Amino acid sequence: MDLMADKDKYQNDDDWEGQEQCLPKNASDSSFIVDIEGFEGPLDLMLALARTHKIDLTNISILFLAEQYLTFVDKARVLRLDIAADYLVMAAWLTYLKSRLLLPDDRDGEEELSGDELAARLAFRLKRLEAMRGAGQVLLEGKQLHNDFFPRGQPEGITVLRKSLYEADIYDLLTAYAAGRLRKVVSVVHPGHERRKVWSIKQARKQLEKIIGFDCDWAPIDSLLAGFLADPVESRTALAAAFGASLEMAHEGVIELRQDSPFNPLYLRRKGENE
Amino acid sequence: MSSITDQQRKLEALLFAATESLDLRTLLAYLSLEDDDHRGKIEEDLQVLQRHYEKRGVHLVNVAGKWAFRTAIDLSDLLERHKVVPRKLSRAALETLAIIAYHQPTTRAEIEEIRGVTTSKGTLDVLLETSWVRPRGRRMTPGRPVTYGTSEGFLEHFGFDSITELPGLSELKGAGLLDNNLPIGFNVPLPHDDMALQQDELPLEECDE
Amino acid sequence: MSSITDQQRKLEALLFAATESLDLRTLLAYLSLEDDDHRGKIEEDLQVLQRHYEKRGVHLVNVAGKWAFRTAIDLSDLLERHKVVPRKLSRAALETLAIIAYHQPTTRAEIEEIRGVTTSKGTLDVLLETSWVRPRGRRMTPGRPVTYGTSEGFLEHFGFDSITELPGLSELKGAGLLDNNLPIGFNVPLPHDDMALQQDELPLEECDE
Repeated sequence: MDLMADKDKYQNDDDWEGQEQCLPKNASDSSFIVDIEGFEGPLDLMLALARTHKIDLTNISILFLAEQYLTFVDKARVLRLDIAADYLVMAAWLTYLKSRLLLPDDRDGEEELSGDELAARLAFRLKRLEAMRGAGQVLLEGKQLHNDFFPRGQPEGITVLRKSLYEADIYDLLTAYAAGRLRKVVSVVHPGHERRKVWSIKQARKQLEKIIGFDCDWAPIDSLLAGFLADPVESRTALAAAFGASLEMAHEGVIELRQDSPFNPLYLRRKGENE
Repeated sequence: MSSITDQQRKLEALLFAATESLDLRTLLAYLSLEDDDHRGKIEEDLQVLQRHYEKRGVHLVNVAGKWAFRTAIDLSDLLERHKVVPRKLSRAALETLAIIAYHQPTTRAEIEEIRGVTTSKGTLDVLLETSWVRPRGRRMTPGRPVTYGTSEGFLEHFGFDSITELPGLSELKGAGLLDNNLPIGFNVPLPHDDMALQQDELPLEECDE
Repeated sequence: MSSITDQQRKLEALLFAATESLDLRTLLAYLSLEDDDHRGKIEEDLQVLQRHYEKRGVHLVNVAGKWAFRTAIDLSDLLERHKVVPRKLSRAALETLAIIAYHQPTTRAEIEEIRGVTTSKGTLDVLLETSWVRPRGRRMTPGRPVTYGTSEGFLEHFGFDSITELPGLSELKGAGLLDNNLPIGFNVPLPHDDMALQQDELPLEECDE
């Protein structure tokens, strides 16, 4: 199997020395420090390992890469306990992958992916990340504005002068006028300059008592009040108050009221002792 | 196409990217050329460039010994883009305009008395900006308040021949714009926008001493 | 000296004076020309100008469908002192930018899946701050994640006419590396930064209730 051949090949030139900035400088050195924090996640670590060991991601040398990863993480765990969980998750997954790759595939017809497919998927992810990393580098090295080419240093600029064009039509105008005026009229109460003359019931009774003679003859209320009804403003209040007062007086038994039928004149007379 | 030397290209790029006008000494320094030997050559190149650009939309100008690219002066109008933005008048402005139209000549205090609220300065400014409203003169009352009226522009915009065509009480009522339970004393005045000042108006300038 | 038409002078002046690159529609508006009738003529004039400037120290370039004058790239050394030293993007940010550019529209989860590591909020913020990256919309999947893409600023900064000019795009595509799944399917999506949302994208605001 190709994989094993690769593995042998890589084991031969197994040199950790001075390969990557973040990898241990010397595996045999006792001052060996695994700086796992220098890596941005398990994929990043794997890419670094692949570079260190010159693993060609296009070949299925994933098994070898997995072993390198597991070794690295193991060493790191010996020295440091605080390894981020995702490195450990990846380690567990790679152990599983290893077993799938090494054991004969006897899971025919199962839905699970085969070891080779899992390896291919991992290889793809690594290649994709590597490609994106390269793309970023290419972008960075490409021509950039303000660095390789420049815009004009003193652009005069094009100014946009905004002019407002107001819109309104005659309907708007009239509506506004009418609404404004009406609102004002409604909202403001004009107290009249002349105080309206209002008769109180008490006042009316006083008048009635004065007017109603002692002769005990029926007299229409209009004629009794004739002196006050000439003024249209005063007539209403006088009549209303007098009517009220007459009801009061009738209730007290001072006078009697008579009306032959609705809307006919109302007659009053003093209730005399002659009854 | 006129040919261009390498030096000229460099000058072009330098002057284009510069954030200020550049004098000869600065240009020479940017080109890493020792002073006086190249002075004459660079000056010549600048003149070649100046000639090249003189018929174009961009000119190479020399102001107070400093060189810079400038858009051609005759095209300066092009750099001012006029944009007309349609805007609606606010209700307050519309109401104020209507009051000015019907009650003109009228003062700010009168408008406020009719509207029942104080009129912000902005409202009158907006109306003056529409040029439908104009200050007419000053009322012959204490404080000499400015009187406002409508302009010819107002008549034009709203399509009236004369201000007397403004609908009166009965038309407003007919149009359903007025409540039928009108209070007594609600009337619509007869406006007039004669150019000539009214008897109780003074010219605007009168009080400006 | 090559002759120049009035229209070409105006275009020259506008593009020189503008603080940003201008598209055809804006140019037409500035020239007060109604759209489509003059479109072809203006395009022709722009090409005449482009040819005129191609040997000079300043070039007329068309980036992201917009026109602008820029100094010739080969003179970049001369303009050393104008160089704006960009805040260096972290490796994580650069990687994320590349993923967004090549895989757009893409979500944060997809970026994390490609990078194999969670993306800190800061990384995306830095990219949004450069204004090379913009939130586009929301993916029509559970959680309605925001989709990211590149902006016109990205094209302008890196001098691409369109996103399809991204370096190595076809190679990456051929290798299936732009597909988010295993390269079993052959339908490899091309990145696109169209303003219009994709079929599986919703407007950003949609979920903001």
